Amino acid sequence: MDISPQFLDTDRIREDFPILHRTVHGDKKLVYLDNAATSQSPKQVIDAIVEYYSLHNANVHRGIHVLAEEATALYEGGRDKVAAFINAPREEVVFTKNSSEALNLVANVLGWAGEDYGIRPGDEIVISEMEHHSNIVPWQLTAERIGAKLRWFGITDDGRLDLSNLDELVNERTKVVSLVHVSNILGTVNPIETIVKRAHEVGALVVLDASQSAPHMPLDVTRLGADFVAFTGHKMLGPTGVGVLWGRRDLLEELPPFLGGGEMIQTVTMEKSTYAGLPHKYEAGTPPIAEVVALGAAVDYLTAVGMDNVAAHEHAITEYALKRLQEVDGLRIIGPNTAEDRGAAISFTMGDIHPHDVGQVLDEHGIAVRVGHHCARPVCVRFGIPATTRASFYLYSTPAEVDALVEGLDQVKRFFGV
Amino acid sequence: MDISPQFLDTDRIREDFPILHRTVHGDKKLVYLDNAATSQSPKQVIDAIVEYYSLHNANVHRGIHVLAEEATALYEGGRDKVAAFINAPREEVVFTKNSSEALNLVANVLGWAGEDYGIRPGDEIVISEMEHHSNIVPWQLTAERIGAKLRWFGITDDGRLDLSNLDELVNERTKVVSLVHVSNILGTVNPIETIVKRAHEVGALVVLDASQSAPHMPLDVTRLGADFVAFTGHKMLGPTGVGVLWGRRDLLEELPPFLGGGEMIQTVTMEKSTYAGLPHKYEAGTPPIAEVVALGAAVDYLTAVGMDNVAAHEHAITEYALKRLQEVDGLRIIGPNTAEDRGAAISFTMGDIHPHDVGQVLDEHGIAVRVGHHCARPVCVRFGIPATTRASFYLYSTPAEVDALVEGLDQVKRFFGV
Amino acid sequence: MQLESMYQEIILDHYRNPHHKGLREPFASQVHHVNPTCGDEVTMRVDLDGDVISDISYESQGCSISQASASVLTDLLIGKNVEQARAVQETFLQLMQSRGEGHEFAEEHEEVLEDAVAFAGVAQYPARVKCALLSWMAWKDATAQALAVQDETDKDRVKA
Amino acid sequence: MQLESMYQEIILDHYRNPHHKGLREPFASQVHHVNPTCGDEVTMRVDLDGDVISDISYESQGCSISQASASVLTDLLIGKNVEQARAVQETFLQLMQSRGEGHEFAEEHEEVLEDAVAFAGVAQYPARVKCALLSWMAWKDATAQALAVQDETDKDRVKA
Ligand SMILES: Cc1ncc(COP(=O)(O)O)c(C=O)c1O
Ligand SMILES: Cc1ncc(COP(=O)(O)O)c(C=O)c1O
Repeated sequence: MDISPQFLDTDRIREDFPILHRTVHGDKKLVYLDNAATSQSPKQVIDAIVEYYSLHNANVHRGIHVLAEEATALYEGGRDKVAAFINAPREEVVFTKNSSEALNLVANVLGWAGEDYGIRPGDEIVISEMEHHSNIVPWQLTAERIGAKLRWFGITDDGRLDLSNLDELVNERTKVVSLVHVSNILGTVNPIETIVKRAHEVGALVVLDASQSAPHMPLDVTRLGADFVAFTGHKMLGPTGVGVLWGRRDLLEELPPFLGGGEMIQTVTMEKSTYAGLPHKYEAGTPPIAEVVALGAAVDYLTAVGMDNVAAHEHAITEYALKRLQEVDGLRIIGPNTAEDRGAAISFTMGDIHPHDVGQVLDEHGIAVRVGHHCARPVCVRFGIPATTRASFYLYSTPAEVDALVEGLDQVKRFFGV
Repeated sequence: MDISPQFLDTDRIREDFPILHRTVHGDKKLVYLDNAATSQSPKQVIDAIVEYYSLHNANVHRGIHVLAEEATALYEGGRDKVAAFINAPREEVVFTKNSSEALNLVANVLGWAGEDYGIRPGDEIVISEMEHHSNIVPWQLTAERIGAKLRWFGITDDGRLDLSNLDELVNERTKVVSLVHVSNILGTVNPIETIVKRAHEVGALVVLDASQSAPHMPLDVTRLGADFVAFTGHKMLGPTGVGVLWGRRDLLEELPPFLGGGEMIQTVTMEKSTYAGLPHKYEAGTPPIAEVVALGAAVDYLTAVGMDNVAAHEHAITEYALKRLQEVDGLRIIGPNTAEDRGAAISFTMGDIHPHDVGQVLDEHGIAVRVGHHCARPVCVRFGIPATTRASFYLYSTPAEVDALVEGLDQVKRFFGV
Repeated sequence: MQLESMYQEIILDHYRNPHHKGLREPFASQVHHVNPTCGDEVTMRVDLDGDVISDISYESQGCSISQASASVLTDLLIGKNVEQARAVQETFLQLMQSRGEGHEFAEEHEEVLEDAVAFAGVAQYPARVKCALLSWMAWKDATAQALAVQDETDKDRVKA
Repeated sequence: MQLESMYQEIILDHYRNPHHKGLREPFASQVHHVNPTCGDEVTMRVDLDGDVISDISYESQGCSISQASASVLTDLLIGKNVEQARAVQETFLQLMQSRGEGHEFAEEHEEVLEDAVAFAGVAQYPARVKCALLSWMAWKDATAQALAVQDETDKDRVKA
């Protein structure tokens, strides 16, 4: 195959990632194609963690000693980096433990909110059939507690959001539309502009689950027009234990707090407390300090490569992978089968061979894919399949890894005698 | 001074802690006495993080490839270690992001619960005046949402829990008593047995904030008799971004879930979801994987030293520090002034010199203490002081560091001309 | 190659030609079990004749391991009395929890496990152990329910 | 020694002998500000005579930096008109945000800052910047409120 100019210099990039040099099952080279589940971290991120604990570790905000000042500067510096990464003011960047907490935060405070934004009995919440469980269950819980109604967009046969009933679905009773930006199972990139336009027309808020977009494409929350955006550190070269909620300042200011405790208060008396300004109002307790510092390093890494370049690389890989995979006999892509408006997660089935068995044989050859419903069971139900095998790529993925996957699938078929 | 036999071999221990070898403000040796805010990590913990990201990083539970199996084994292995550390079955150990989330979790699910345990309008919640804000604000929020009544134990002049009105305060209307085990500002160790006995007599649940006890003494949740226990990784040699909620199995099974999302479900349909078994029911989204692995390493470290030995060491240091500090003219201990039933956090005031100024001068000499209200403002109000200076010790603290503190305080007085 | 240790010929045979598959009447109890991590599902019916397991029928969706496991289960348990069957189930559970020692354990208990010894290799793959156990857990549950129903009926008979 | 760069003699003098301390009448507005990270508090009153700041009085609780800062503030702002005073406040804010460049900035703006140049060293200690700014933020707030009250009164007067 010939290397298209849009491919990144993966040889150089891969040198930064220690784990990509390990072997599995004896001497098999690791082919890591499970990036939609979690990404790997470059040594720059790991070093940031080591340096933090070895030199600067302290609790933040409340101390005047050197370590506390350094830790605070590093932590708030991480916030500055993330804010710049999504083109937001720093006060609008709230750190959570993961995307799931960010989405639960919004679902809860909208449930508790007063007049203006509060979800009331009979109000409607709109999600979609292609949401990750983390953008389904929080809304089910809120809807049930309040007596609001949960509704959802369907999916077309080619894995796109079914917008045919947009105007009926999103209506004057709709209080909030919470939607995945890029599906982690189908790979679909959703038309956010259209949704935002309609939602704001009827006065509904828009929450965007950007867990699969923030790591892979330039994300400008100011231009997107959504009201809240959630994403997670471990999918963007960063550590576990940290997520991000971006929210419009006026909303975050008006809405009630989520978790209560240290850091998020202004004054506490036994009778009553007042809350800190943004973003601290939404950060109760000791924050994920080392994690934010490391996420800052991850953002630096991505920015140095350039998010446009990351997106172009993944687009090229996706294009190549879709082409190669569709040459495999009996393989059916679940999701869009072209690379247009599509992320680099590709789900498929292999005739009657169960994804577990596909994944097991691939693993034996060093190829790490994910199998199952990918925390998006309604999509499997929608397509009448028990599960899928999913290969997902990132900035360090190579066309050679796509080739390895395709060869691996041949082995799968041979093994099960198909 | 002569070294009592109960002191640990701090020379050897300190070798494991990279940060204790750094200097500050030029060539001043770091004297880290801010352990109640956060502890430092030994290289064993830092190495566990590096190894995790460099060799085993993957998302847990859902994968069948090698990395996913390894990461899952490491993560669940961390749970086994923590469970053994507090003598609990592993299913009862839930990982949160910090103590604050653990306490908020309980306050929220008790607010949402049905008949048996649910807090109803008019019910009473009992806390104390010496709670950390993280054990005040969640209950204020829940009480306010539900229309329940928040009540509290007072503090005696010598910094002990005032139990004189125990039987009136904890009564048949009491649904839950949430209490700090060891105060982070006063150092007081509270008489949990007495409280548990009375609370269970009237059918109230007991929540224990063990943030300052789990790191410093043997903690056997089975013997303690409380219903929930919360603590936090970063105060026990572990990383930021992880906390622990232990809960009695029958309660965790019966109570509703807290955050919704991936990992915590059994089956999801668009209409309705069912929830996973324990402990996963309370762990929504990608958990703090590396953090739990590192916390496991921290627990290994503490166990190797022996929690009895840690407690004895700190008792000896506290005894020595209380003696030396009370020799300083104008110094007033806020909290018990003997080492009996007392943790190793010692708060004090220095005549009219504001704690900020005390802390600043100490910092200049390399001595890191915390100043302010230590997220326990009601205690400062109770004692009619704006703030305190707090020195807090851990297993690596030495009598020589106590001496350095006392000398530092002399410098403070000299500097402000007192 | 390690794969062959998991995918023994016996397993692949049962997978390709499952025994006793399909839901049949009569039955004393029916249960539906799901493996939440991967979405495998089984619907299982148990019928009793006194304390003898007269039939086990099932519909299932899942990987080769879970399919083959259900098939082997029916071969092993149909015709046994409840006590014997429970002993087999218990032994199979122990096999699955034996981790590195699967093959030794299987050898020791070959008489009880029969075809199920083929699952010794699966024990080394924690993520797949749940697949192998799905139908066994369903069977345990269904049998307990069938016995409870029988108890009720007996009581009614005594009362009548 | 670095400490002396923060605790200038001027600051310690103002701390030991604060100017204009205590709450006085009359006043056009009163505010209460708190520094949540350390618990420092200030209650501040502002009185206006037209657009001239005729009095600033205060009660406060806090460290030497916050105490001295309130004292210096009253020295600098009492007697100035609102516009001039705001310019001083703005310059002091910039000084506090100047980090490493505090001393250069203070030198450049010595005419405006007068005694407040002594705070140049504080700018290097982010945790203490809030202490120094507490009373200045309170003053800004109180003055805005006093002007709003004046506006209301003027309108009432016009209406009457
Ligand atoms: C007694 C007590 N409770 C709760 C907390 C809160 O812990 P975290 O900040 O890790 O949530 C702390 C520490 O800050 C504490 O000392
Ligand atoms: C689309 C989508 N939303 C939400 C999540 C949840 O992220 P986390 O597990 O970090 O909370 C994920 C990843 O698992 C995802 O892919």
